[in-house]
Amino acid sequence: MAEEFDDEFDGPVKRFLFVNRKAPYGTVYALESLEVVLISAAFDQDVSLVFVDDGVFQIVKDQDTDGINMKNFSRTYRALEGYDVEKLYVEKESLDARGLTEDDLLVDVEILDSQGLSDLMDAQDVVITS
Amino acid sequence: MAEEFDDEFDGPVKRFLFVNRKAPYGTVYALESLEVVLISAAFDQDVSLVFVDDGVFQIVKDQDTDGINMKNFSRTYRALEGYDVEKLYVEKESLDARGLTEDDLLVDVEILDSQGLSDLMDAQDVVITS
Amino acid sequence: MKLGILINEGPFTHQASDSAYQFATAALKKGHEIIRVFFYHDGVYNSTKFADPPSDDRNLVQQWSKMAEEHGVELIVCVAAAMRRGINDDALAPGFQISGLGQLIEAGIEADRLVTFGD
Amino acid sequence: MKLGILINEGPFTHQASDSAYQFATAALKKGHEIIRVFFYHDGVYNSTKFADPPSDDRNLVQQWSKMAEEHGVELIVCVAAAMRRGINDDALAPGFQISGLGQLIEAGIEADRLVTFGD
Amino acid sequence: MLHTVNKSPFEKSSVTSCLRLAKNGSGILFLEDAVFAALQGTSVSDVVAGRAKDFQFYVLGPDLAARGLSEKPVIDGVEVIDYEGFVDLVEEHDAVHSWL
Amino acid sequence: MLHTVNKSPFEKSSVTSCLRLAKNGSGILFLEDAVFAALQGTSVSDVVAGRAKDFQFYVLGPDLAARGLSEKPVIDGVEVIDYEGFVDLVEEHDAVHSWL
Repeated sequence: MAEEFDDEFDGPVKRFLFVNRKAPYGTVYALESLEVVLISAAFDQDVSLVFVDDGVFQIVKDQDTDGINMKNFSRTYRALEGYDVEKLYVEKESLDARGLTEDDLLVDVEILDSQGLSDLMDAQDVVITS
Repeated sequence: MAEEFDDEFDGPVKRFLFVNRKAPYGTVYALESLEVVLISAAFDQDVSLVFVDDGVFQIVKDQDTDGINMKNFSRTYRALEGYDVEKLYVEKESLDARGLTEDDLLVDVEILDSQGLSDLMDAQDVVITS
Repeated sequence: MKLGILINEGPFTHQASDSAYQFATAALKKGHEIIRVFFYHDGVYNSTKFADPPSDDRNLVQQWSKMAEEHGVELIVCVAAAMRRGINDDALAPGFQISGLGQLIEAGIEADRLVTFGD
Repeated sequence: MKLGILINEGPFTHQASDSAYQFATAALKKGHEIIRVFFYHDGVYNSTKFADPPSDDRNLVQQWSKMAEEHGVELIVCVAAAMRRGINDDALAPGFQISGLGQLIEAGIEADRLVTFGD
Repeated sequence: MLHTVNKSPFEKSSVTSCLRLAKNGSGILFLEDAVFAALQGTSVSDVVAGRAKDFQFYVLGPDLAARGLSEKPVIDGVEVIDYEGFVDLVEEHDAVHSWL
Repeated sequence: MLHTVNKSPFEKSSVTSCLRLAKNGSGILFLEDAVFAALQGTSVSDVVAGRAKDFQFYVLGPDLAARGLSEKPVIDGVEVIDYEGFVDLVEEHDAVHSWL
């Protein structure tokens, strides 16, 4: 396992990957996973998020949950940058299958094809899914 | 809604359909649904069970749960007859897709094609799924 | 119309209890009667008074309790499903009662429609 | 090898906690170290001492408690996920502790492998 | 019969099963994550659109809105309803079958 | 990377997603309801068999047995293992990705 040491932190820095494959609101996984991501920011690790399959719906613009009386947590994805969580990846094939484009998304992401995402995910040390 | 009255019971008799679409052990739904079916037998209603999609795995022979330390409840399906729950239907297309045949099943069932099952399910008064 | 409602999932992981609550609210508003809400499978977790969600989120347990109080809606928690999941009388929020699975079948018999919400 | 285990589902509805327990048992048997089992999402329901399953079924809460006692395995229940679901210190079975999500990230850092079991 | 489906057609097979086993003439309501099945331009749109003659499709508007999809075009023949409309559908049909 | 999948390929898309996104050369373990993906003669057998050159497939024997499928033939190239074998796989690979 690759372990590096940086200047400010004397523990190992690992590549943490959070895989988001589930739509928001239908289940709580998206919301609770985001809570883990926010906490991970405090540990100075190399954090990446990928949005694949229905996970891409988590970052669709203009979510309005008033009619279902649930908390709209989509703005929190915009706040990730302030936590230095800046590596967000989306699979192009997942967007295409759902009729979505980059313009539908509420945060800046890097869009990769399946092959590119596969390479990126394979290079991680710790993969957290939910 | 169709309501009939029979000789021994002065409440309405309704056609209750229990739809089993989930495999056993991976989730608890099959086990807990079977508990509802057993209770329903006490109410002298017209009870039918259908097994479609992964629900057909609930009644596959030779289940042996020793290796996963979970309760093997498959024998209970054989006991249904003793509770006068005798209308068990299986969709042929669901069996075919899973490489299963009637010989793989541990109880006597009536095998219907999708069209036949569709007609049967449409004629019910109360549909309970899980 | 007399409605029975079956809820198969707990108050957070799946939207089932939320959808059921919105449906029930709309039904009451339109003057229908809800003869029983039956909580089965993980649905029994909707009944615990110890649930303490963040203040900026909805509290489904309290919402159901309030509906029971204001509209006399019966909230029945399956005893078998509750026992194995650690829900007993000491945990019940106001308006919830623990009873047997027969109450679900009865709801199916007595209601004009039984509507199920689950995973 | 040092192992961390993440469990996302409760002890009945999904097989996740069963699979994790069988995996953990096999790992201990082979001489590996389990540095932490972290319970998140509905996984927090694994920790309640009030769970009372039928006598002919396994009792996962007790199994985890016993593993903690016999092998010193740390069982950490996420405080945020537990609060909203009504699990607090009064409910905890022996060996379980409530703590923060940071314990999950730490497990990811310190363990050689983190293995997740869920829905 | 009114059929309800609440799972994403991209993730689970319940939409497909409902379309296979619901009797022609039934109502089918997409709610929760199944609202994705009501949208035009997806990988499953043709499957749903191809059955618009056989079923009356409905989709729950509040669930579309929550997911940021209120402005996306729905498949021709799909009617957008709210929770009160859901209650009306339950009343109009003689029974409800939830595909869980 | 070791990938684990625990959901039925007939009900959920996680097997498909794993096959699309796992890097060639990875190990893929089917457990719980995903053991159905390891069987010959089903509607998904060809999909899995067609990737047997790209991945090393494993299936958890105790989960097959629980479901009454121990005697059913598994797809060529799929190795049946037990929980100790699962632990060995975790040790042999540098990380684990669970497709939930």
